[in-house]
Amino acid sequence: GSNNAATPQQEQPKTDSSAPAPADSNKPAEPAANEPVTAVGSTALQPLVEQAAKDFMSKNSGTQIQVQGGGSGTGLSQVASGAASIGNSDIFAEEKDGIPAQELVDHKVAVVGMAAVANPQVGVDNLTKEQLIGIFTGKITNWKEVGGADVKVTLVNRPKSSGTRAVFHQFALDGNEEAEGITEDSSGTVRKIISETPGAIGYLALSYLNESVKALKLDGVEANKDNIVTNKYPVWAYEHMYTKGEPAGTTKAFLDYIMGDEVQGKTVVETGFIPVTEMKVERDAQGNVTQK
Amino acid sequence: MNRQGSDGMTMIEKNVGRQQHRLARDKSYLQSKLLKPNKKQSLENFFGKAIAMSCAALLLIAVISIIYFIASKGLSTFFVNQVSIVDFLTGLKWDPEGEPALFGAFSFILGSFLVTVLAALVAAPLGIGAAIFMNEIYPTFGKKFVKPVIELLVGIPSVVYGYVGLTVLVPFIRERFEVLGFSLLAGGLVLALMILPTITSVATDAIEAVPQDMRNAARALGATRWQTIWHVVLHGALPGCLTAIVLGMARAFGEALAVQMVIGNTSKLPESIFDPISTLTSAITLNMGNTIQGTAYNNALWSLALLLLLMSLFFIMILRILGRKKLDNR
Amino acid sequence: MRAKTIDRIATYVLTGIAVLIIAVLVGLLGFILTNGWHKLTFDFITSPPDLLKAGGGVGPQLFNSLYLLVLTMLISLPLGLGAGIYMAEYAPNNRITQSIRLCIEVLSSLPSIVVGLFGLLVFVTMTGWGYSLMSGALALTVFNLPLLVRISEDAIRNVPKSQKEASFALGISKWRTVVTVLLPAALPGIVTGAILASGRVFGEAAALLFTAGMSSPDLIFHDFNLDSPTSPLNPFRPAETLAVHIWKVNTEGLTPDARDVADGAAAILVLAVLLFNLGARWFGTWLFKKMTSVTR
Amino acid sequence: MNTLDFDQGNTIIRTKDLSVAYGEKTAVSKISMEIERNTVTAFIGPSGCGKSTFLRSLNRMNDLIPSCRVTGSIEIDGIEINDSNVNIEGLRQLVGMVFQRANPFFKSIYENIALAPRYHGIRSKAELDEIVEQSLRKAALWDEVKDRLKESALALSGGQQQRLCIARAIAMQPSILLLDEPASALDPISTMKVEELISELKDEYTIVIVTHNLHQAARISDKTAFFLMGELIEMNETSILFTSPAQKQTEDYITGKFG
Amino acid sequence: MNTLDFDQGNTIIRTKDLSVAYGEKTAVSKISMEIERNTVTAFIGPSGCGKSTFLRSLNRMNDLIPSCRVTGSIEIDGIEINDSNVNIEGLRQLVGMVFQRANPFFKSIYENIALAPRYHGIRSKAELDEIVEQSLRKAALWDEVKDRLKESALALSGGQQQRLCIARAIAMQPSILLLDEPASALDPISTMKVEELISELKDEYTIVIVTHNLHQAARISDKTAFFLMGELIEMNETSILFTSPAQKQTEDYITGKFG
Ligand SMILES: Nc1ncnc2c1ncn2[C@@H]1O[C@H](COP(=O)(O)OP(=O)(O)OP(=O)(O)O)[C@@H](O)[C@H]1O
Ligand SMILES: Nc1ncnc2c1ncn2[C@@H]1O[C@H](COP(=O)(O)OP(=O)(O)OP(=O)(O)O)[C@@H](O)[C@H]1O
Ligand SMILES: [Mg+2]
Ligand SMILES: [Mg+2]
Repeated sequence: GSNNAATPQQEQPKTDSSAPAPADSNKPAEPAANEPVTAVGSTALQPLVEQAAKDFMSKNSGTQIQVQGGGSGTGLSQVASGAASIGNSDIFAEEKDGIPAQELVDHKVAVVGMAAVANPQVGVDNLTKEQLIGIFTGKITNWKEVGGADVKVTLVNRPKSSGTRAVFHQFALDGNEEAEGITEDSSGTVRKIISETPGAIGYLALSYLNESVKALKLDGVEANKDNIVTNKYPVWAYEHMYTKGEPAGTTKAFLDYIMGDEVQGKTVVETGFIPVTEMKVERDAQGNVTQK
Repeated sequence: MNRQGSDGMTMIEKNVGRQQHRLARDKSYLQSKLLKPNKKQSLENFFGKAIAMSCAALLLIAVISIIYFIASKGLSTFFVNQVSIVDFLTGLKWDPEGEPALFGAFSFILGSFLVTVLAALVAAPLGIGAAIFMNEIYPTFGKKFVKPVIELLVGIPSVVYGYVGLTVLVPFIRERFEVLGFSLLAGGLVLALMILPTITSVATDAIEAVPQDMRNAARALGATRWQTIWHVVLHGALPGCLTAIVLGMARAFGEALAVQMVIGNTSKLPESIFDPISTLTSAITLNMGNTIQGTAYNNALWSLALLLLLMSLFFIMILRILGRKKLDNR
Repeated sequence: MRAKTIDRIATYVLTGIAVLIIAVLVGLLGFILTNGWHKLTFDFITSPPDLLKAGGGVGPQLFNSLYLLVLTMLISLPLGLGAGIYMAEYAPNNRITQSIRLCIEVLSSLPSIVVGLFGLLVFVTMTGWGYSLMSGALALTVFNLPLLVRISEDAIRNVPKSQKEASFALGISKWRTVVTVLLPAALPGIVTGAILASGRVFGEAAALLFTAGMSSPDLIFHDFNLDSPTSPLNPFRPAETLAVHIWKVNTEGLTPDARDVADGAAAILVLAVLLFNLGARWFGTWLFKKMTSVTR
Repeated sequence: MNTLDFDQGNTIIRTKDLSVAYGEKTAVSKISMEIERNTVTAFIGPSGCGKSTFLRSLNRMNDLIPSCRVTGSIEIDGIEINDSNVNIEGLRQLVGMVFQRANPFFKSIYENIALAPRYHGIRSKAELDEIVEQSLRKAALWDEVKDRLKESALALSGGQQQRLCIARAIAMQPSILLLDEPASALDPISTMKVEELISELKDEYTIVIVTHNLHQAARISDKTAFFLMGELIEMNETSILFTSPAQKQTEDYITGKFG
Repeated sequence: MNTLDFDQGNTIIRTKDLSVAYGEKTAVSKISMEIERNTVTAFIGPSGCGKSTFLRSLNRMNDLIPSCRVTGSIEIDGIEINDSNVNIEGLRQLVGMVFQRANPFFKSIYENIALAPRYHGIRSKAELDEIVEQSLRKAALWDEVKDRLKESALALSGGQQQRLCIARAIAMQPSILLLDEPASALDPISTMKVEELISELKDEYTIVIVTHNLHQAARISDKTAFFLMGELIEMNETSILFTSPAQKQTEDYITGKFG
């Protein structure tokens, strides 16, 4: 936790803040103490990066990594303008207008899976894609039309600009336009609303699932790690950390650290993501999937 | 009269001497006092004025730069991205990433307007009523207990209001009226609660400022307490009470996080107060972080901010006119 | 005796309003405090948060909130007072003054999120300070200032004109009249206003998301080197405040006790605001007595 | 409404051991006094001796000062006015008051006068107009303000404001009129008019007036009461009190004026 | 005696065609007047006739009222006080003023008196204490307040407050003292003391006093000026003006008082 992050620094105060930190022998790049790194953007990715930064700093005392939220758009804008060293994003830079994607270097650090989630009382635990599209486009308005209880459907959407919505829109709804519904930005709130509102349906990253809501299977396929790494379950996306040009110095050291086993094997899983290293398929910005 | 003064002069001599001295002193003294450009005083006045003026100027600079910033960003929707202003204001469909992109913000405008008016309708009578209670009905209890509690509530962050609204108010509305719960009503009530302290404290100050003499005069004329309150106290405090309402409405208008949590954020026109709505602020907060600066989508959000600014300006104007009218009746 | 009846009804109605408000407010406070009460342990108040596991605290956040408040007040109070004095005593009655007044009203109605975005552009990016306490304090100043100006102006204007006349008739310059006669008499009003303003600053989240940032370095409380990123007093370090923290754990928190942490933080926030209010109130009265010898 | 029960003898106000304290400080101590119907009674005495305080307790204006405690009895027409069943508004309507400092409302001249009659039930515009005119005439203000009845009362000079306050009290048609130095801000001509008015009103009203002007007291009052340090030193027919005071203090005070 | 420079005449204040208007309304019209050094001049006249307005223009207090326009000339000791090079603070220090309504600062009694001397350069505590005591003594207030100098001035009664304001003006050691009905709220004993004080101060100060009390004017003033509707009707030695006024209006006014 954070306590161990503070302790080593307390033991060797200030003196080494000017001197280069002792480099980890595994590291190809050497972190430089006098170069603070800022990683800004996606709030979904923030816990992972923040935890990784803490561990990294405690291993390389004297380095400074600041992790901030602000949203994927902010992250991409800031990294493109040079205001931040790393831009955290839920989506490909190519998908956003106004970002010089060719100047940015993509580091896919994790994969996030998403599931359609409903109030446990709807009486349904599987939907076909047609049914899901029917529900989200507003053609199906009562759960009994899909074999569930007689309750009205209440849609809980993400904002139009949200990366989660974009992924769900593209891979779960096949690009069909969602009907108007309640719109919430944060996963915690969405989960709360779905768990409390009869007939509510929405979508959440897998890390936010718990017993208060029910994750629905899509065409009989459960949203879990095994199905995602093979793309059997298609509703997933990368978490990206963009740099402007190839990274160097501490930035590179930090990105390397995140891609290393320590983070991929532990922190990524703990924060509810799927390690990008375990993926058996690859997907590009246009959505074309290739086997690795 | 012929007692000896301490230095040997008689009283008369002393008096005359003093008078001569005084007169002689007076001439030069007076003229010097009058004409001496008193450096200290004028410097002091100069610096005082300079300090005060530069503070005001700084304020002006801040305001102008913010307005410039918002306006330049907000107007580029129309001048750079070529969105029609009329479509923007009256359009019912908001789909900035669709093909073609649609920027119809009418539902947000209506939502902000409705939720603010609802909040003011609830909070203004309550807040001013509480202010009257604290000053006129039960001052000891009011000032010692009610006022501090109300002031404390200003400090409660809007996220907490939003959270309480989400966990208490929304389920209550859902169960009581068998509707969704996320609604105009919930937003209005949460906002009313949030602006209540503002309205109450400002109205209290205004009521306190009415001179006690006025109350005495009315009571001495046999006016009941209520008549005194209605005709004299409220009459005198009216501009202050209007200010209180303006401040409250301004806060309601600009409030983002709390409203966003309870109104449902549906960009559809509401048919009743139980329907979910969307406001300008919620549209901004939900999307601002996810959009890229300089894109049409982002600019459109700034246009919403600009609209927000213009709409509060509109409210300020209305209330100013109202306030001036009432003042003339004095 | 119709008037008498109306009077009685009005009294009941007004008392009813007061009771209703108190009930709602006490209910609200009670809700926040009882929900968060069990979290109010020394450990929770002093230890740093944990990102993944249960059991983190809000120590740095609490400190950041207080420090940010102090910074903001240090900047905005003199400015607000100065501008308030200008508006009350120096501003000529002309178009410019009218437009300043309008600007103040507009500024006070700006949504805080917009102020935050303005801060992101100007204080964070243009000055190169990054997410920092100073950026946050300046953004809060922008949004705090109109309130302070209005409050100081009103308080000064509410001082009876005869006070000013008396002072001028003694050959006291305008500036000194303002400082020695008007300000002391206006002080209680200004203090009340400053309390209100502090409350808003303390609870503000939206404007800080983009300026002071959403994370805080682990503070080393014996580090007084103002340049050090871990020094609590360094005004150019990022700082997540309590209110922002509530927002963060509420929305994206992954720890199993996110709800608890938010409840506890909210309770602390309410208690801190309470303590601060009481302190400021006591201080205001003391100052008023000190400066005017009037006991109220 | 206004008519008091007249069969109780000629005393209209009777106080017994009346004391008034502000917190710890006693401002009026154990004053017993009788005031007769349709007379003018003047209160004189040095500044701070409690004249205003005593006067204010006669229509319970002191109720409005939280720290103020009144003990002892005040009867108006045999009715103890400090009893809980007394209608305070009715009392104040019967016992009109004009204060030491002019305190017009932040309203038009017309509204200042019309407010009280309207409270007390007069709605017709014509009737109100009539009352406003009559009251202003009686207060010797009509000619000066008749063309600007709709203007703010605060634009009047100090003296005009005070006369407006007198007019305002008269408009209520009280039975007793308490005047706390009503003329201290008036010029001689207005003062004379007010004094005349007071003499005129004597047949209709019982008048109690606080004044610092001993001449005024001598000219207009039937009885004079001399206060000192919260106590009533002497009360007597005005002519007797001013010519042969019974108390040394009274004599000192009266002659001291011209010492 | 021979060292004095008497050739400049004895006039200290000279106004010429002085007019003062509030917006459209002329309150003082074309008044020319001379006031001599070390005399007491009384202004009398009915309410609203412009006495206060005229008085206030002598130390430029009218500058504070935005709508107020002053035309014509006012010379003090030969210096035009409306000139831009005149030091207003110096002027007001020379020309002390006491207002119709007592307006003590919201400060302690001590601070009320000490404020101006301290502002004008006296820093030593002992000296300030001395000034405070002397001023309060002169204003006949010392005995009443000496034990509570640190208490708020607002706790004093109306009369005490007014005497405090006089003390406050005296503490500044002005050359000219403008008094706007300083005694209208005072009891006779305090009034007498103030009148005595005025006579005493005459050798040191030039005093201008507005009063409604013709007796007071007659008792204390050397010259009296009678105002009517913003005009100066007559100004003369007090003894002459009160016994054989030149103008009919003056006579009416003086006798009207006792009509
Ligand atoms: N509201 C109050 N609170 C406390 N003390 C008061 C209050 N009003 C008056 N006093 C005190 O009570 C005493 C009597 O005051 P009061 O006003 O009755 O005197 P007065 O005879 O009317 O004097 P004046 O002639 O100056 O008006 C004074 O010592 C005064 O300081
Ligand atoms: N601030 C002001 N604005 C407008 N008019 C004013 C103002 N002050 C005084 N006046 C008007 O100017 C005229 C002269 O007023 P002023 O106060 O000089 O009279 P005064 O002789 O002192 O009367 P009083 O004896 O009642 O004090 C009055 O008609 C008054 O209504
Ligand atoms: Mg009195
Ligand atoms: Mg006057």
